[in-house]
Amino acid sequence: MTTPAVGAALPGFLNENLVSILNGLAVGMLLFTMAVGLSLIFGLMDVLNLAHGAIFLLGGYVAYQVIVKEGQSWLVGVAVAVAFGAVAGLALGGILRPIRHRGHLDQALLTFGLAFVLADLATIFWGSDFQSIPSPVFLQRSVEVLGQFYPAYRLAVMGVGFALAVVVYLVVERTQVGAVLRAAVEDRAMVSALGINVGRVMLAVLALGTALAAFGGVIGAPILSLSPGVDAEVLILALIVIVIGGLGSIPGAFVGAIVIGQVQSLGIALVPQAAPFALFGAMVIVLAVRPEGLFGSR
Amino acid sequence: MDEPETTLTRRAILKRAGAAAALMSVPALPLGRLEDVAWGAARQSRPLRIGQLLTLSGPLGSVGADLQKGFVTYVRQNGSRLGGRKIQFFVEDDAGDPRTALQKAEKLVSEREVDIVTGVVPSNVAIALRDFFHSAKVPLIISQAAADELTRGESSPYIFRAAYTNYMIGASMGRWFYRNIAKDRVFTAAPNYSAGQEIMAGFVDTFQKAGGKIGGQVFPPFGTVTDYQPFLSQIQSARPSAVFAFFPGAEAIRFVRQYSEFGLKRSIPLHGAFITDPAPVLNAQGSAAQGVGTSAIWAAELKNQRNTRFLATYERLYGTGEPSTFAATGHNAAQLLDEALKSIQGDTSNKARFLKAMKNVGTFQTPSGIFTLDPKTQNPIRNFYLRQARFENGKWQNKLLSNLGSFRDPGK
Amino acid sequence: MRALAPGPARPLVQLAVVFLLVVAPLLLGDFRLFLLTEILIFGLFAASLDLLVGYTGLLSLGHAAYLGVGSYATALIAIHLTDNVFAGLAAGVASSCIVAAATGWLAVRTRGVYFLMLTLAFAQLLFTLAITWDSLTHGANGLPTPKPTLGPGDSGGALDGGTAFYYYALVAFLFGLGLLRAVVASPFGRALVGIRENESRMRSLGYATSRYKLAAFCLAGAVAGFAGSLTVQQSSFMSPSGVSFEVSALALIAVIIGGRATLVGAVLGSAFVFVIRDELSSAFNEHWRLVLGLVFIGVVYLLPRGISGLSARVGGLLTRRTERAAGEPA
Amino acid sequence: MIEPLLDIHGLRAGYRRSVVLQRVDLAVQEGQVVALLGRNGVGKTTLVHAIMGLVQPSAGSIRFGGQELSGRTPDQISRGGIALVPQGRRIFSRLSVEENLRLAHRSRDGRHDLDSVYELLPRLYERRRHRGRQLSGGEQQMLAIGRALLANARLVLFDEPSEGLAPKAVDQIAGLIAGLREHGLSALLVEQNLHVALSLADAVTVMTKGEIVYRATADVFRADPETARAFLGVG
Amino acid sequence: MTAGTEREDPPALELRDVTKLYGELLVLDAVSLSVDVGARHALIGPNGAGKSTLFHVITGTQRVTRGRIVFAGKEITRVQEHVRTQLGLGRTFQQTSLFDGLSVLANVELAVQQQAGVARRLFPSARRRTRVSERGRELLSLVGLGSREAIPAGALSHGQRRQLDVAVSLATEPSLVLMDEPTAGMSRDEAMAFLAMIVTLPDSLTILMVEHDMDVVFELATWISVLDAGKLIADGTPEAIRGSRAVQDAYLGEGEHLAKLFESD
Repeated sequence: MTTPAVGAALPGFLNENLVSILNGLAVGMLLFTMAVGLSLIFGLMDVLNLAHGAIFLLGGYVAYQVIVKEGQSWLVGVAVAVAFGAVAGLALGGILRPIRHRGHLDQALLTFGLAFVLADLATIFWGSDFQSIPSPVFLQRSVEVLGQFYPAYRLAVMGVGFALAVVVYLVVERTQVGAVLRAAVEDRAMVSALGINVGRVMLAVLALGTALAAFGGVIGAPILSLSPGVDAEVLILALIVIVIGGLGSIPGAFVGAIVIGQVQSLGIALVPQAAPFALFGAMVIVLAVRPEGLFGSR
Repeated sequence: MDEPETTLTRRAILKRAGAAAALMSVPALPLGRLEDVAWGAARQSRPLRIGQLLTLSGPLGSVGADLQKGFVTYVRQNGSRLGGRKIQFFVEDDAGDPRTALQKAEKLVSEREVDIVTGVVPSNVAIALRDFFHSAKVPLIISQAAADELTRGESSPYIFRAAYTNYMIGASMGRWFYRNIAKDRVFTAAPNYSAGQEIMAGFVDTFQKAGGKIGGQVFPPFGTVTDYQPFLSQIQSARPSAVFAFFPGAEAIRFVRQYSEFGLKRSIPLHGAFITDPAPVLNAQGSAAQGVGTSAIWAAELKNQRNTRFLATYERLYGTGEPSTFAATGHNAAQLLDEALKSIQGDTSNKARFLKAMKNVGTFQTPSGIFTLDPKTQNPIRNFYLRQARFENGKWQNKLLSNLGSFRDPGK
Repeated sequence: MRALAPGPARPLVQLAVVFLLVVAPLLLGDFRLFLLTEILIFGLFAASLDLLVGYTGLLSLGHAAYLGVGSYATALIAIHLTDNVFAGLAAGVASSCIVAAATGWLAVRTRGVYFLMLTLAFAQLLFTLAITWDSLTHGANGLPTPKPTLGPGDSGGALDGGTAFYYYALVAFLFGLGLLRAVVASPFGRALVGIRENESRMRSLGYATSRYKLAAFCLAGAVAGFAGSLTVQQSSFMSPSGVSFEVSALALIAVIIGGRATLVGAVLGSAFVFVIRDELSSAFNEHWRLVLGLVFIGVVYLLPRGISGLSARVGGLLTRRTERAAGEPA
Repeated sequence: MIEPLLDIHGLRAGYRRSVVLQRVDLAVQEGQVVALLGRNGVGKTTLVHAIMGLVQPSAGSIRFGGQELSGRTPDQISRGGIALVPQGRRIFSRLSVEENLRLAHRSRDGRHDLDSVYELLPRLYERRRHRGRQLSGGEQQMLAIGRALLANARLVLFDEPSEGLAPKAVDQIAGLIAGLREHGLSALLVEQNLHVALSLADAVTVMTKGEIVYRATADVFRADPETARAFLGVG
Repeated sequence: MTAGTEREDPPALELRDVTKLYGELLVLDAVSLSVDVGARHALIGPNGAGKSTLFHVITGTQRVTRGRIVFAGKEITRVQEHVRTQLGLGRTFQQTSLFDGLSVLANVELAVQQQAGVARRLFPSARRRTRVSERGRELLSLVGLGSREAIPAGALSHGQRRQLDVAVSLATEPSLVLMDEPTAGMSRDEAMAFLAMIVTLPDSLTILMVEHDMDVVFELATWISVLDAGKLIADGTPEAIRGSRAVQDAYLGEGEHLAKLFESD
């Protein structure tokens, strides 16, 4: 039912803003790697992990150490950083354990303190200068997309992000492990009564979530650069993503990440001065209209 | 310009800070060994108390460290004295925050009772401190922060500059840009805060005076942009002949890299102020910075006797790598103070006389060339140099290309 | 019971503390006095956060927003209208109260984690606004402001010099803290504690709990704005860093370390934070955050009631043991 | 007499401050179905939860197959050989029928596997792709029972299996349990519906206010309607 | 259909065709009943009969799908929960809902101050405050907790918590108190002590309780309504209910089956 005028305007808009839209997707996918773990951990354990941003940053630094300082390949860097993230998650689980019974605000406070400590530890090891990881050599070029140049690395991030979203979705929706996870979100005691060690499931999800955050730190490093403060920046963005998408929902994290990615990119392109407000405005509107988020259930 | 960053790793800074602390924490430690101790006692018994208000932590931490290293290098070259007087350092970290800086300034002045304060990295810190030093009547030698207004409407008889103003940085590139890069349809890009606007105003001023025409300007928000793609798209669709840009630190890394990644570098030449400076920024940019020209008040390759000595002493004291331009302005600040003190035999007991000596210190040779303090603005008149980012001897460097000439701030 | 029980022998201790504060200028150098003034002002700010976090059970991560609004309002009044301290205070309190009402209206409808995120988001928004609204806030460069004056108009009785300002700040601090104490001891304050303990029951008792929470939010915002006014009047300067996340975070840390729902704990916690930051910063290099973070974690783990709950805890352990032994037959 | 499969002695348990079970003694022999009767709120579900480890007893012992259960976690107890068909079914509403079943299928070498359960409950096979929340009450109860079967447990705890079901579904579920009984089911059956309970149980236990007040074989109880009225009816 | 229609006073509470649907599920099916002023009215029925839902729609935590609720002559069908409390509709909770961190007295005072209209005051007079405390103590001694006012509510035994819950409810000066399974989880002794306490409450107070313990119901109730599968199946004096075949069936299973069950022996 599009009128000719609209039909003509749409490709024009797309043409002008293609790069912005692509970029919004790349940024969104980066945010997704952060947000999905944050959201899953909250859904399963009722823990808002405010140290998630610090783990993102540390993941990036670890990969920087491996790739830039030690001269190893990207693959090794990613592997070490992801392993680091997983171990950090296990450690976090151990640290949270003694205060599990105290309710989620005390747990949020503890992770808040951890974020403070981790961020400072990062400056001890890697300084307060910004560090950056060069993108893999074969991605250090621009690709022509519909007549416009676009960095190959960002396309790769986008691809990896989408692939990750699909994998996470499939694992959670289609596998036995995912079924355990979904069941545990719904009724932890009943899962336990079926003979499944729920404590171990929660640890695994923590480790997975933090490993994803660390992975996000690695693939984000060539785009964002690593420096103190990046941790809080991404954490706040990821929080907004999951508030918009709905706490505990994977499709929610995905859609929220895309929305925030576009606000960050297309928003700046169209209304540069209002972009920061659009970010928070989106969140405030969602909370006012649908307090449980777009995909939240409560 | 005020927010660039450096190469140093945290560990290196800690190590150096340790060394510097050893140097500074013991009051009146004879910095230059025994011979100086015996000689200096004559003139004034009390050592000169120098407060250093620096940004030593946070993203600008390495700038403060470099300023201080340059300052200490001069002091060591000069027999651990300034104006013949023994000196005592009191260092405070303002973390780049104006409010912290005010508190630390209060501490230096009222608790440490310093005679003079040097340092100050970010412009906003300098602006915040202006009234404090003006009403406390304590001389301040700004060795980095470049906000124009401190030389113009907000000038103070107590505030001197050893570096430059933002205007001068931009202005130094205008004529060269017109002659060598492009004459019209030139685009500018800088963050939307005072340093960005002032540098661009300087550039536009001299560029237009030379006959150039500006095609457009973008000012992305400062400090909140992680991705310059929307602005790059805007520049690209305007099809300019060349771009003159200024971004500090992390923003410079992102801007220059994205400029290359989004394919602008293939067709639109990029030059500017500080966008490939200092070394860590350039290292992070790598090939994206290839060929980018920037102006600076100093370059390691400058062939003069003072520079040779500066480099040698710096190497002896700190070992690794060559100094940054911030080390050079730190060095300038120490020399400026030394020259003024010499003219009054190191006697600061009469403040009016000391201020007058500072104001009229005149012209002297520095590692960065001829340096004149303009008595009208208490701001230097000095040379700027064009440098270009290149890969040489296995590393990325800003190589000296030419002398851009001497520049001054017009003042009020 | 932590919220409602006044300890025994308190008046004597209080009197001694007030006496020490009054004679402090005789004992301290200029800079120490300056620091003490800062601690009092920040302590008042942290105490206002305690009204939300400790008493009402609302964990706010963005309280700096209201401090910042008060600061900017005071700075702008001082620059454009009058140097008078009271005009500045009035502007700070009024504007922060209005902003708190506007943001609180939405915030108190949410709970727990959502509340935390909303307050954080509002504060980030104001921080961004402070940086980008150049014509009003002078952006990152900040606003230098004239010294406040006590008299009418711009001339009379400048509050210059550390001691004069210290006494002014001390009076303001005691007034602010006294107000907060009266509030938490009042039926209204008890209702807030009731909401913290069991909001749904409060509703069933006939309390319109959202309205109480909003009132608490506005009150906390107004006192924060009051502290913001004092901050600007002391430093004669305001910049976006005064609205930054770190300010909110430090206040929260002060409240938790000092002990929730005590008000005085928030002030003690502030003193602790400042001592770590300013005095130990040389000893730990610039890694005072690490030290502070570790202390904070330790407190969350081991001392849910903070420093000020420490002595009570030691005493409480003994009495609780005996009580349990008596109360439970088993 | 050999040691009972489940042997509970002097059990005391509750939630937070309320003690729901005062002092409970109860035994289930191998191959026996014991019905636990009582009005609402007397602590039947708490007893089931205590056996399953979902509530920690404060005193007394629960022995199962010669092993002490108190102090163990629900997953350990489940793996030890007790399965629960909980009150309100508690099937996972967002999981498909098949996922619900697979989740419960822990021991691979037991009598029941997915195929045998589908054979026993063809309705579940028809609906295997549906989400739990799309099932009718009766189907949900079948699923809950199917889940318990897949645990290949030695003892099944049924908590109000007929509650909230249409009469036809009640008959189906009762028929299902009766069929299992033929194959040697050992079970503790908490049931409000006296008819269902008596048609399935070998022995009857009645609970009031956290205590067992009556114990008899099903036959003896059936012969004594006055007792039934006194403990369970109105008045 | 209810006894209340014959009286002249307006009933304390009246439900007219109250219906509640959860999606497709009919939980309450046109329930109409009235509670007389001063009655000790018990609501009983087997599990899943809809008692809790009925309770929730009366207190206002849930909304009815259809029908009307009239309280003391005023329609409250769409009135918010806290307003119902202000109108005089008190309640106690099945899971006792107290302020565990506060003292026993403070628990009651929170309710008293709201009722006395001083809750919003920042600076009430000393006289007002004393009056609040006095009234609080009065209520505590009424429910038999006079000696425990200073200890935290969290340290009370289960039965005492129930007593405190009643005191808190009474502090709202209700004309009608809804009690949700007040003796659930109590030991026999605790239940009897609780019963003795209820008996001492003033006659002007109307009580509507959901209760499973038939001993308690028949000891206390002046009127009983029986709910089964969302429908009101019986409504009458304890004697009438005790003899009702329908009620027996509801509790023990369908009559036909039951008869067979016991006849077969």
